[in-house]
Amino acid sequence: MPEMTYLQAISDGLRQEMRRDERVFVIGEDVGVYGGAFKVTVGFLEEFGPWRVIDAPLSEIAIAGSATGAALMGLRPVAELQFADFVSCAWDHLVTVAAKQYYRAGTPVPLVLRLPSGGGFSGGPFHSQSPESSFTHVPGLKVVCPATPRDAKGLLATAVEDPNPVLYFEHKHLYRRIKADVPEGRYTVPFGKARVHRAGDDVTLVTWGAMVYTAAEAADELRGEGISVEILDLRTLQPWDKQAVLESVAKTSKLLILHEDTRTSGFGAEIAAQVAEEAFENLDAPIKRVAAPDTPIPFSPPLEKAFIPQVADVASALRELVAY
Amino acid sequence: MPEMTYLQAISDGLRQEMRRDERVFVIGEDVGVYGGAFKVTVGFLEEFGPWRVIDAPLSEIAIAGSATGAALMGLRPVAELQFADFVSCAWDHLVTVAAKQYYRAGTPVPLVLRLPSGGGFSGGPFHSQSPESSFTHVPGLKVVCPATPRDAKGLLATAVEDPNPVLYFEHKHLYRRIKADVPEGRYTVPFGKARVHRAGDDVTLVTWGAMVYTAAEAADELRGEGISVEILDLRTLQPWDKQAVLESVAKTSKLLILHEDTRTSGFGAEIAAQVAEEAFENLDAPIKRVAAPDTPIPFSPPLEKAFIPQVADVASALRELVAY
Amino acid sequence: MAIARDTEPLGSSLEIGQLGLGRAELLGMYRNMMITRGIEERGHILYKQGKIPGSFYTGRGNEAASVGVATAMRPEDGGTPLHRDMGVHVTRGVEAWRILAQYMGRADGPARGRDGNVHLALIEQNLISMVSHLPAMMPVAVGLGLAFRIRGEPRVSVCWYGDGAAARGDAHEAMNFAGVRRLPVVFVCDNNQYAYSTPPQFEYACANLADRAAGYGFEGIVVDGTDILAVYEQAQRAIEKAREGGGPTLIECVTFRMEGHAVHDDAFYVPSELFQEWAKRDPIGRFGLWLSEHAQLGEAEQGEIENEVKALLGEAQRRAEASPMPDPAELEQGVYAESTEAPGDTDA
Amino acid sequence: MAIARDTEPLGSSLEIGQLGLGRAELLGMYRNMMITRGIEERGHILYKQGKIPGSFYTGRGNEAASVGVATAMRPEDGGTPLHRDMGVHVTRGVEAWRILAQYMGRADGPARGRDGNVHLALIEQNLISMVSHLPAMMPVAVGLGLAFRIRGEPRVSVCWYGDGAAARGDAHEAMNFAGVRRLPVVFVCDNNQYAYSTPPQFEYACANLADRAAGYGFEGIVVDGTDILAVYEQAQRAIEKAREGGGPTLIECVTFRMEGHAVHDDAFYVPSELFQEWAKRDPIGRFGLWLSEHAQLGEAEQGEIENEVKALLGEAQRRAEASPMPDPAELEQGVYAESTEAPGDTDA
Ligand SMILES: Cc1ncc(C[n+]2csc(CCOP(=O)(O)OP(=O)(O)O)c2C)c(N)n1
Ligand SMILES: Cc1ncc(C[n+]2csc(CCOP(=O)(O)OP(=O)(O)O)c2C)c(N)n1
Ligand SMILES: [Mg+2]
Ligand SMILES: [Mg+2]
Repeated sequence: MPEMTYLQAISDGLRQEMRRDERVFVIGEDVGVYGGAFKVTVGFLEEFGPWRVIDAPLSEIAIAGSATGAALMGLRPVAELQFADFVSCAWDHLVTVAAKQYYRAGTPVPLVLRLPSGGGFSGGPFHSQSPESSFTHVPGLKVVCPATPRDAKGLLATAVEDPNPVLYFEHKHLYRRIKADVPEGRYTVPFGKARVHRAGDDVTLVTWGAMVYTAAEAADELRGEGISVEILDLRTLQPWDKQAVLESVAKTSKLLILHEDTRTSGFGAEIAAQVAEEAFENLDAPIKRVAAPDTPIPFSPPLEKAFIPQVADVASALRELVAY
Repeated sequence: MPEMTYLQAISDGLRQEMRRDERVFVIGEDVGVYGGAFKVTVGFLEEFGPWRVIDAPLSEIAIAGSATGAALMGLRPVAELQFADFVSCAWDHLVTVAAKQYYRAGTPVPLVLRLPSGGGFSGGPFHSQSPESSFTHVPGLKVVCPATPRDAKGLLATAVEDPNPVLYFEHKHLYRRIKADVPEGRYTVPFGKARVHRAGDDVTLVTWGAMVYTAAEAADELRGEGISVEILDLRTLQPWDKQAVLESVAKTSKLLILHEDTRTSGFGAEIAAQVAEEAFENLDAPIKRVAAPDTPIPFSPPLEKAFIPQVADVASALRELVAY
Repeated sequence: MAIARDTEPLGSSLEIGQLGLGRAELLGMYRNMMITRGIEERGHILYKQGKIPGSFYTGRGNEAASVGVATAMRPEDGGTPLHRDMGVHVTRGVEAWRILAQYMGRADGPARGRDGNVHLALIEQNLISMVSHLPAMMPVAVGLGLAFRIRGEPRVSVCWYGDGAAARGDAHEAMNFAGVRRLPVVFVCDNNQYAYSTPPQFEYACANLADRAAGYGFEGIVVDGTDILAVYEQAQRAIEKAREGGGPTLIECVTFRMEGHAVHDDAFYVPSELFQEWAKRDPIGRFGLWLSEHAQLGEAEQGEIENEVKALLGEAQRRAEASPMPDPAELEQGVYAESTEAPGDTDA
Repeated sequence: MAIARDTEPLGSSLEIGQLGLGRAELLGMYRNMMITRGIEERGHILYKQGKIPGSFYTGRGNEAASVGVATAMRPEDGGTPLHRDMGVHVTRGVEAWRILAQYMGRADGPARGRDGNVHLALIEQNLISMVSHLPAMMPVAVGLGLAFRIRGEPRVSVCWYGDGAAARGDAHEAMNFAGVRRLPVVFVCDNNQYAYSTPPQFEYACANLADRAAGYGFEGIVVDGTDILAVYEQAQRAIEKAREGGGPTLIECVTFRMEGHAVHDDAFYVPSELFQEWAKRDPIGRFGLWLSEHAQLGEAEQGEIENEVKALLGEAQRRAEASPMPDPAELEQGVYAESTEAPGDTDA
């Protein structure tokens, strides 16, 4: 099994999908000659030609909207927005057309939207956001947030096969930082199944995306203190693996939810609400959330560091829970 | 004190603001000659002239965006979108520009966006939505959802005075159905203060908008069964009156959250998450939510009725809680 | 660079044959216009009888534009008709009873009661059901053309929008992208001169919306939208040009919205002279006259057609009213698709 | 209907006085162009030294366009400059050290470290700080013009955008609304012929972006954006026309992006001939030559200006580097405004 970065895994997975199924095409700004802002599609134009690797004008509505149209005609578009932040420009199309078309008209929209998200490199308020939570409130959309190279590739294959609009959030801060063994051939990772990133007994930590690694570092710290943390990586938020969370909470009786997005009405709230309702009798402590504060994500390093949940924040929340 | 419909109270409040402060102007589709799709601004064009009552082209981005620009130059725009559903078209402007401008640049954006929302009259998937929850996740925006004529007028005055972008959701199904005494003069109703719609001891029911009336009917039903329900009308979601909710829960030990918007990641989740964290020791039962199911809001009456939470749904959830 | 140009009115001397339309086709178009209007008139009555929930919209005055364009399309072509374009669905063969069932929120409407009024389209006909948000379907229509282009199919997408909707960003992004890639898309602007209560001078500041085509690198044409033969001629030319790789065209069909925006709107803001003036150009009346002058449509045959349409609509109403309401137990079904089967992939 | 027209190059025979610019103003413009470039060159160095977090953008090649337009504005005018328009801030008097502090994420940058690079503007100068989402500031700029119009003030809003951003819906809605209401807004399209890696033929299909003005009912002009006097002349004409109630103008400044999109981009996709060709038209070089030919700018004075600018930038860098990092304890402050005080309400 070759070792790949998270970015290479996405690129590899996408190339395999395009080789496997000629209905798959990519469209986005600078995806052709340039190979995409993050170089995920380097070499694609040469291999697949200009009508399967489409450099679009700076037009998020046209990109998402025409991808929907092509999907309705039986193609399998994988559209790239240059940064997940710009998905706000396609919000209306996604929630109004793509999300509701199947329910209203019975016509599936097999669309994948690739969204490089997340902060950690002073991208500032418009190149660092984690907008996944907002989409979990929109029935009809699926939301995917891989944390590992292996999942990145396997979830992309699942996304391409899925007959629904799938928002595929790839965390930019993992692109080149995270490397792991990835199967060479094609495989799929199912939606709605959490991954146990680390098993443990004392407290459950539910998270996704880049925060999986922050969680792991915090858990390392606590291991030294004799505390065993179970980390669940949700992998997909819509659908999400409630069962796995409830089972882990039944075991540990304590739950910490961690996300990089801002706190209020983030997807952590939904997890907390459901666990509070369904595991009421199992909880031995209040459900805690560690998330970014309710501000735009700032540019300057000291501010950004204070904004993004850090290992110390997670560790202290875990300690509080254990001590409760 | 004259009796006014909810709609008249909004219209009256808006007219008073325009008379009081000549920086206030309205802009929107068909707000001039036609008086707005719901006739809130009838007579305004005659009274205030075409540069304070601006009929805009069918351009939600231009409406919201130019309102922001005018606000930055010291005016007090009150922009109307014809239906709250169309706020999706202005989403990018609101979350990207209006919400973040003060934090980033220190320049306040005193903008009010009037958004006729809610279902109950077979408006179908695009004329019946309650999009307020989505905006509670966007730091920098305020979210207002009056339920009574008195609050509608007083919260509008507060919104116009507020130096931030305020999304003012007016529930269409209350427009002509709800009538009450409303003070003639100008008054303000503070943001972030819940209203006790009905005091009670056995269970706390937190809601807002048209659901206040559904809640009251359910509470009536339960009164016959000897159960006393405390209904809190949040009135504003951002900021929201957590203190009032925690105090009521401290008294009743049981909480039901009710909203017309869809369940997953709706604002009910945030309320549940916070109460679950902060009132853990006070809760004698799981927090329950009654909300619309995770589907688009359908057109046909039997489907729409099944979609919007009904008195019976609320009553049975309350009974379950009390019986727990 | 193409400049918008007005089309010549089709004089009586024009040979029918030049348009490739035989007498049967012409009468078929006439019949489709009558069915279209008939469905909407029935709808009006049903609405007043309280049988149609919500609001109700018609395309009165737009029958020549909608039927004319749809007649010029081939079955394998697709598109995104709007709320004034019932004639498109009728022409492409959606049965009248299903449309009435849709109005009434019944289970047999194409939207199965999940959506209402003209939010319907059959994917088998490569038509995509519109949303309310205008003109959010334009980028989708461009996507249809993109799919045809990617697969190298000789198919064309037709993209409808209104004079009011033309102000929104979606219109711009859609037309720009189609122009840049010379996609097989024909844009049809139903310019009925009002957007709800808003007249053209508050919607746009150019003389004709077709003028905008130049900014997207394709041709813009203004056509009298009450003259079905003129509409057909331009639509056919544009569609075939697109099919042959000639890229998009924007056809602006100038008509008049002969009723209020919707059933609750009495259009008090429209000068009554305008209604009077445009009533003289009623598209069905005009075409009927033309047919009597040039295609030997006599009173007897005219009466036959009318009776036939009436019968069809009576039967449609009966059948629609017999259609059940949707089952609330199915409310939560079908939010997500289970099958990956390719929809609309009708290429041979 | 206005048709986009090219402007005549300003021949050497043109009397400076005709433009209303004395020698001091001309040298001031030259100096502002040099400061602009100097700031961005310093930024580049600071970036390579690891002192600038995130990415780094410059407007090299756009100095004539940005300084030329800003010089034509009056202090009471406002607008929304973009990421290639540092010359606007310099011309309107933002101090160089604060710009460098902004680059470095320091507390004294106009965005106090909350935002970075060119996302800055001083409301005292009626400029609004840009967001990344392009061209989301266009409707805001139109709102400035709307406020001026509502209050009947003789002020003008200048709305910048790029050739790539022109494809987005916001551009359309903004220009359409401004055209319909004849608002005092001047649109300035910085056409540097690339949008990141995307060349014009994949961005738009008309000959010039200024052609689009016709579709909005106002005049479109193409100007050589490397000729500061040509830019100034057109900007001044358009701004004064807007001030007098003549409505919007679209000025397309044709330039060339002389570097990659940002510091990480080596622009391998740009044919090197293009860089060579456009290097000959360097706006600072051209204006320097013009000044030496027409305004007696000799080597000595030229050297003086250069030294002065260098000193200014050296001092600016020292001061910027002395500026503290923002205090993380303030992270959560200032999400909501507390005061209702009217910002930007500078009318007399
Ligand atoms: C984005 C959006 N904003 C507002 C509306 C409300 N609305 C429905 S139809 C209409 C007027 C549309 O005018 P036009 O495009 O000319 O179409 P017409 O109804 O005249 O055929 C408006 C404003 C809408 N449907 N979508
Ligand atoms: C809505 C949006 N989509 C994508 C981007 C990413 N992006 C940043 S600059 C740029 C190219 C902009 O081109 P142009 O408007 O010509 O301005 P230039 O950078 O050439 O001055 C792109 C695609 C963005 N900033 N905003
Ligand atoms: Mg119209
Ligand atoms: Mg450019």
